[in-house]
Amino acid sequence: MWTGSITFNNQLAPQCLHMAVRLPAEFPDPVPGQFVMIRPAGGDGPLLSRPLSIYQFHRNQDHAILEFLYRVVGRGTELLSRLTPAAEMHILGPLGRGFRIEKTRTHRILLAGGMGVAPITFLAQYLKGQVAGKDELKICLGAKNCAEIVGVERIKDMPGSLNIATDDGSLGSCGLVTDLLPDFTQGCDPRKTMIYACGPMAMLKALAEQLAPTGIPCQVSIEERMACGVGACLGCAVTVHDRRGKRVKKSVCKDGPVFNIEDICWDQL
Amino acid sequence: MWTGSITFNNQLAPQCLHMAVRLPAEFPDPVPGQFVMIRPAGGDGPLLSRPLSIYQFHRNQDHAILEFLYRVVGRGTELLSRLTPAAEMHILGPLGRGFRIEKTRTHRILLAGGMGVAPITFLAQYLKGQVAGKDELKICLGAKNCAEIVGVERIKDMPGSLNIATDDGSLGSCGLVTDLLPDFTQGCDPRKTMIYACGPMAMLKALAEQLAPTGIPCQVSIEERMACGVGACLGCAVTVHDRRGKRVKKSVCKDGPVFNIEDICWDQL
Amino acid sequence: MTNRKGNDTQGKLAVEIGKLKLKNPVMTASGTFGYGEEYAPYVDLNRLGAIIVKGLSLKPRHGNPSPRIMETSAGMLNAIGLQNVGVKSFIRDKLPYLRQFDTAIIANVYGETIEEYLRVSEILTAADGVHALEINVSCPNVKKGGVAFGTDPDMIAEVTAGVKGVTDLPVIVKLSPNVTDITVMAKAAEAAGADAVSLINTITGMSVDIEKRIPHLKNVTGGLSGPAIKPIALRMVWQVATQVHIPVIGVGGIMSAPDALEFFIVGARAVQVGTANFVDPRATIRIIEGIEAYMNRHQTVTMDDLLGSLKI
Amino acid sequence: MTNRKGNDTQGKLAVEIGKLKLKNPVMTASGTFGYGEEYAPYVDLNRLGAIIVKGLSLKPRHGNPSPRIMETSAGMLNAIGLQNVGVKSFIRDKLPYLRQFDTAIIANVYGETIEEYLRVSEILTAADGVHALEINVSCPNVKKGGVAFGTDPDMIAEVTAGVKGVTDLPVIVKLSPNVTDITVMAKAAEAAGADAVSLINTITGMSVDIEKRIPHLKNVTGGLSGPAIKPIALRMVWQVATQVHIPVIGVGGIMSAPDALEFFIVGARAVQVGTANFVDPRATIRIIEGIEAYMNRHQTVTMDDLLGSLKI
Ligand SMILES: Cc1cc2nc3c(=O)[nH]c(=O)nc-3n(C[C@H](O)[C@H](O)[C@H](O)COP(=O)(O)OP(=O)(O)OC[C@H]3O[C@@H](n4cnc5c(N)ncnc54)[C@H](O)[C@@H]3O)c2cc1C
Ligand SMILES: Cc1cc2nc3c(=O)[nH]c(=O)nc-3n(C[C@H](O)[C@H](O)[C@H](O)COP(=O)(O)OP(=O)(O)OC[C@H]3O[C@@H](n4cnc5c(N)ncnc54)[C@H](O)[C@@H]3O)c2cc1C
Ligand SMILES: Cc1cc2nc3c(=O)[nH]c(=O)nc-3n(C[C@H](O)[C@H](O)[C@H](O)COP(=O)(O)O)c2cc1C
Ligand SMILES: Cc1cc2nc3c(=O)[nH]c(=O)nc-3n(C[C@H](O)[C@H](O)[C@H](O)COP(=O)(O)O)c2cc1C
Ligand code: FES
Ligand code: FES
Repeated sequence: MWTGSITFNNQLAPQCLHMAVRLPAEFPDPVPGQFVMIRPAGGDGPLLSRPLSIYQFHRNQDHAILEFLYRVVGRGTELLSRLTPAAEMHILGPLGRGFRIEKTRTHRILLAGGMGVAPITFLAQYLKGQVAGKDELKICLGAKNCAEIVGVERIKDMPGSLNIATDDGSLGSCGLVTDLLPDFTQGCDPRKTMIYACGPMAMLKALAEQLAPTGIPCQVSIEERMACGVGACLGCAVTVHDRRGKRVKKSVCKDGPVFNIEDICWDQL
Repeated sequence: MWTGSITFNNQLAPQCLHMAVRLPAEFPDPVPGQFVMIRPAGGDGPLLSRPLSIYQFHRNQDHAILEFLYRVVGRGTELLSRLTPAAEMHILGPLGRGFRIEKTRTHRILLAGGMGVAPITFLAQYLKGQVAGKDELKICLGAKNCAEIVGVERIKDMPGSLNIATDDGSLGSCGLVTDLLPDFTQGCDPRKTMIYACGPMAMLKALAEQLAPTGIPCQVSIEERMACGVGACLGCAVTVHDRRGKRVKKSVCKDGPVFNIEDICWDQL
Repeated sequence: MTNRKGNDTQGKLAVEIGKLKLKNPVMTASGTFGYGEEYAPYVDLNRLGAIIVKGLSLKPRHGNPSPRIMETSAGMLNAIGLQNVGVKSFIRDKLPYLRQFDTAIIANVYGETIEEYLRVSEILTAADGVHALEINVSCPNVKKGGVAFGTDPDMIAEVTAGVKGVTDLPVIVKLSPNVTDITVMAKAAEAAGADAVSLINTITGMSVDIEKRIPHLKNVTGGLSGPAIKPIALRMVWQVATQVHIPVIGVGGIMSAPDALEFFIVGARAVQVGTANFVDPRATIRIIEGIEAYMNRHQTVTMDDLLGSLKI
Repeated sequence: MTNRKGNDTQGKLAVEIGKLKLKNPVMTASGTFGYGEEYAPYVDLNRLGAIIVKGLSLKPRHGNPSPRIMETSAGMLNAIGLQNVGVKSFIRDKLPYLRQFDTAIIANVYGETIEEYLRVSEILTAADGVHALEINVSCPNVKKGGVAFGTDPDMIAEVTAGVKGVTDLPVIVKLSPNVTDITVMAKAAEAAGADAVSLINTITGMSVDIEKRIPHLKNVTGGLSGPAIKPIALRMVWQVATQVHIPVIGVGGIMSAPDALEFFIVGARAVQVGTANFVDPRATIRIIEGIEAYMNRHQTVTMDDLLGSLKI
C-alpha cells in the first residue's frame, strides 16, 4: 500500500471531481484500464477503500502523479470530495488487467459513458504514444448533459475524431453514446477493429446486444462492489463464459476490470 | 446543539492542547464548573461527544468564545487534537451544575491537579470578578512536572496566592498538590472557608480523607464516562449519600459534575 | 385514551400500532430518552410519535456500578443495570409532566419475576397518561436462575399472556437479539396476544482496557447499540415482519431518516431511535422531517405504501 | 508435519494449538486472504502464524450472484456463498505454492452434509502441506432442511467426532455467533474431541437500498464482519474461554494489535484477522509487530502471561 498526498481535488461538474495524488517514484507504471483502491489515511472515513480507475499518470524527477475523475454517489465518494490538498491518501495499486492493445487492430473506437471517460482518456493518450498517429482512432463520449461531459480538454487535441452525445442534446448529438457507433463500424473490417468501452452497466449491456450480430470485438471495463481489490475476498464476482463456453465466476478486480464483451454473461447482471 | 468553529487549537505540552471555539452570541453564559459535550461536525469521528470543562468564556459583539484545555488520552481526544482552525464543532451546553459560591465563605482555596486546572482557572477568574479582591483566594496547581503545568499565565496576575507542586519538583514544591493544603487550612475557620477542587480521582479521594477530620467543606468536580450529558442515559452514575444518609445514584452530568466532597461515596469509586 | 389528537393521526405519517394511533412512526427508545423531560430543552416533545420511557420496575433500582458505558466502533456498550425511580415514583413525579404533551407515552416494563411484570403493568394501567406498555423481556429471570426471559419462548408467552390479562392498554413485547431464531420469540409473543413486537434490544458485548487488563465496564459485559448493530437489527426485523401478522417496531442503530426508511421497507410499522439521541438530541426531529421529505419525493401517500415494500 | 521450524516456535510469540505449533498467534481468517498467493505481493507469508485458506467444499462452487458485498457502519456484509475451487483443485493448484512457506497452512472445510465434511477432511489429510483443519459449521445442512449445523450442538458434535475419526490433523471447530448461547456449541465441540474452537464467524445482517427498495445484497442477507462486531466477538470468546479447556481462537473485528490483545487478555490463545486485510493488506504484520512491542513494554515474557489475564 502506498501513501500519497492530494495535490488538487477540484469540482468539475455538480457531483463530479478531478483529483490528483502525488506518490513516491517507486509507484509502478499503470496500464490503461487499471485501477487503484483509494482511501483517506487516518481511518476515520469508511472502512473499505474505493476502486477508482486511473485517469492520468505521469512522472516527475522524484515522484509520480495519479489523477482520477470521480462522481459522488455515496458516503465514500462524498468523503473523498471533501478532502483538500495535502490530505494523505492510502492507495493500493495499480490493480487488475487493463485494456489489451493488439497492434494488428489498427482501427480503434473508444466509447465512454459518464465516468467511463476516465480510463478511456488514459487509453487514448496511451494509444497516441504507442501507435503515434498512424492508426485510426475514434473517440465517443456520452453523458446526461453538457455539464457532465468532463475531461474533454485532454482528448480534444489528440489525433482521432472526437464525438459527443448527450441525453438532452445540450452538447454534441442528442442521444446515447452507443447511437454514435454505427457511423464508425459501418463497413469496417472486424478483424482490424477493436472497440474499447467503459460506462454504466446499462450502456455496456446495450452495447453487447448491438455488437453481437456484427462480430466486431470489444473490450469493456466493468464495475462491481469491491472489498480487497486483489482477488482474495471474491466479493466482485462476475459470471463469464470460459474458453469451453462453461459459465464460471471471475473476479472483476483481478481477472478484470477489462473483459471481452462476448465473454460476459449479461443475463446475470 | 450549537455549531461553532475552531479559532485555534494549540499544543501546550506533549499531550495537552488549548482549543478555542467561536459560537453564536446566543450561547448562554456558563458558570464555572460547567462543561460541554463536544464533537467534530461531519460525523466521521467517534460516535459520542466528549465532555470537556469550560476553561474560559468571553463574548464579543456578535459571538461568544469558549476555550478548553484538554489532554489526549484516547481516540476522541486524539481526533480533537488533529483539528485545525475553521473546523466545525458540535457543542451541547453549557451543561451540569457548576461550583456554588457562598458569599459568606470569604476564605477560598482552589485546588487543581492536571487538567483540573481548566475549571479551576475559570472559577478563579469568575471569583475575581464577583468578589473583587476583598476575599482571600489561594490557588494551588499540581502536575507531574513543569511541562504539564499549563494555563498558569491566566492565573498568575490574579489576586490571591498561586502555589505550584510537581511530582518531580521541576516547578514549585516537590510533591502532590494536596500536600500544599495544610499550610492554608491550618487554623482557618471552617465556617468561613470553602475548598474547590478538580483533578484525577486519586487526588480527590486523598483529599476527601485528608479533609474528613477537619470539617472544612469542599466542592469537587468529578468525571465519569458520558453518553448523553443531559441525564437521560444514566451512564455517568455516581453513588452519593442523600440528605438522609441513604446511598443513592446521581448523574454526574446533571446533578454534578460538582458535588460536596462528603456526599460522595468514595468507597464506590 | 389511546387516540389523542384527531388531526395529526390522520396525517401522511400517521400509523397505528393496534389500537394505538400515532401521528408519526418515530418513537424514542427506552433508556435513551430518560423520562422525556431531560430532552425537552432540545426537542419539542409534541412532535414525537411516542416517547418510551426508561424501563420501570416495581421498586426503585440503583443499577450497576460505574463505569457503565464505553464507546466502541460505531457503537456503544452500556450496563446501566436498569436503574430507575420505580413505577410509583414515575407516576407521581414524572408522568404529570409528560401528560401535557400530545404524544403517546409508552411505559417500558420489566421484572425479575412474572409477578413483578404483572404488578408493574397493573399499576401503570391504572395511571392516567400511559398509552401503551412495552414489555422488556431481556431481563434475567431471577426465579429461573437468571436465564433471560427473552431467550425462552415459553417464558415470553407467559409474560405476554399475563400482562394482557391485567391491562387493556396495547402491549408491545420488546425482543432480545441474543437468540438463535428471533422469529420463534416473536411468534410466541404474537400467539400469547401481544399487540406488537419491538426489536431489537442491545446485543451483549464486551470491551477491555489492555493497559489495566480490566473490562471497560465494571459489569464486565454490556449491551451494544448504535450504527454498528443496524444490519443485524434490520435483518431480524425483516425476518419477523415476514412471519408475524402483528405490527413490528424496528429499533437498532437508526441515526437518520434513510436508516428509518430501511426499516419501513423491510416491514417495520414504526421505529425507535435510541443511541442517536445522545449523538444529536434532535435526531428524532431530523428523522421525522427526512421521512416526510422522502415520502413527498417518492409520492408515497401513506406509510402503508412504504411498509414491507422490499422487492426481492 | 505440524512442527515446522524449531527456532521460531520457541520465540516469545510462539503458541500451541494442541499439537500445532505456531511461531506467533496471528492467523488470516478464512475467506479474507484467498489462497494466500493473492496477498503475497504485500505480505511476507513467512511471517504469519498461520494462513487459513478460503472454505473448501468437495466440488467447486460458484457462490452467490452479485452484488455480494456492502459496507455498513464500521463493518461489511458479505454473501460470497462459499465460492471456491473445490478441494481437489486446491490441492493441485494452490497448495504447492503454499508449501514453500514456513507457515502453518490451515484448510477451512465445509459441507452440506456430514459425509461431505468427512470426505473433504479425508482428502485434505492425505495431501502434503496441510497442518490443521478448521471446520466451518455455519453452513446450512441441506439434509436437515437448511438449518445451520452451527446452531445445533448435536450436529456440531456429530461433525466434529466424524472429522476427528478421519484425520490425525488438529481439528479446529469454527463456531457461529448466531446462537443464544455459544458456550453450549463450544462444549459440544470440545466433548466431541475438537482440538480447538475458533469464533466468531460473521453475524447475519442486511442492508437496503431505499431508492430502489431492494436489498443491497442479491442474496438479501449476508454476514457482518469488521470492527462493528468486535465487542460481540470478544464477549463470546471470553464466555467460551472460561468454559472450555481446549484452546480458543478469537476472530471478529480485529484491526490492530490492541484489538488482538483484548482477545488474548480474555483468554484467546491465538487470533484471526479477517476484514482488516481488505483495509490494509499488511494488517497482520502490523498486528504481530504491535503485540511484540506491547509484550516488551509490559515485560510479558510469553503469550501465557497474557492469556486470560483479565482481572474482574
Ligand atoms: C474497477 C472500478 C473502477 C472505477 N472507476 C471509477 C472512476 O474512475 N470514477 C468513478 O466515479 N467511479 C468509479 N468506479 C465506481 C466507484 O468505485 C463507486 O462509485 C464508489 O465505490 C462508490 O462508493 P460510495 O461510498 O460513494 O458509494 P456507496 O455508498 O458505497 O454506494 C453508492 C452507490 O454506488 C454503488 N456502488 C458502490 N460501489 C460500487 C462499485 N465498486 N462499482 C459500482 N457501483 C458501486 C452502490 O451500489 C450504490 O448504489 C469504479 C469502480 C470499479 C469497480
Ligand atoms: C464533566 C467532565 C469534564 C471534563 N473536562 C475535561 C477537561 O477540561 N480537559 C480534559 O482533558 N478532560 C476532561 N474530561 C475528561 C475527558 O472527557 C476524557 O478524557 C475524554 O472523554 C476521553 O475521551 P477519549 O476518546 O480521548 O478517550 P477514550 O478512548 O474514551 O478513553 C481513554 C481513557 O480515558 C478514560 N475516560 C474516557 N472518558 C472519560 C470521562 N468522561 N471521564 C474520565 N475518564 C474518561 C477512559 O476510561 C480511558 O481510560 C472531563 C470529563 C468530564 C466528565
Ligand atoms: C443507555 C441505554 C439504556 C437502555 N435502557 C433500556 C431499558 O431500560 N429498557 C429497554 O427495553 N431497552 C433499553 N435500552 C435499549 C434501547 O431501547 C434500544 O433497544 C437499543 O439501544 C438499540 O437501539 P439503538 O441502536 O438505536 O440505541 C437501552 C439502551 C441504551 C443505550
Ligand atoms: C468476504 C468474506 C468471506 C468469508 N469466507 C469465509 C469462509 O469461507 N469460511 C469461514 O469459515 N469464514 C469465512 N468468513 C468469516 C471470516 O473468516 C471471519 O470469521 C469473520 O469475517 C469475522 O472476522 P473479521 O471481523 O476479522 O472479518 C468470511 C468473511 C468475509 C468478510
Ligand atoms: S474485490 Fe476482493 S476479490 Fe475482487
Ligand atoms: S451522560 Fe447520560 S446521564 Fe449523564
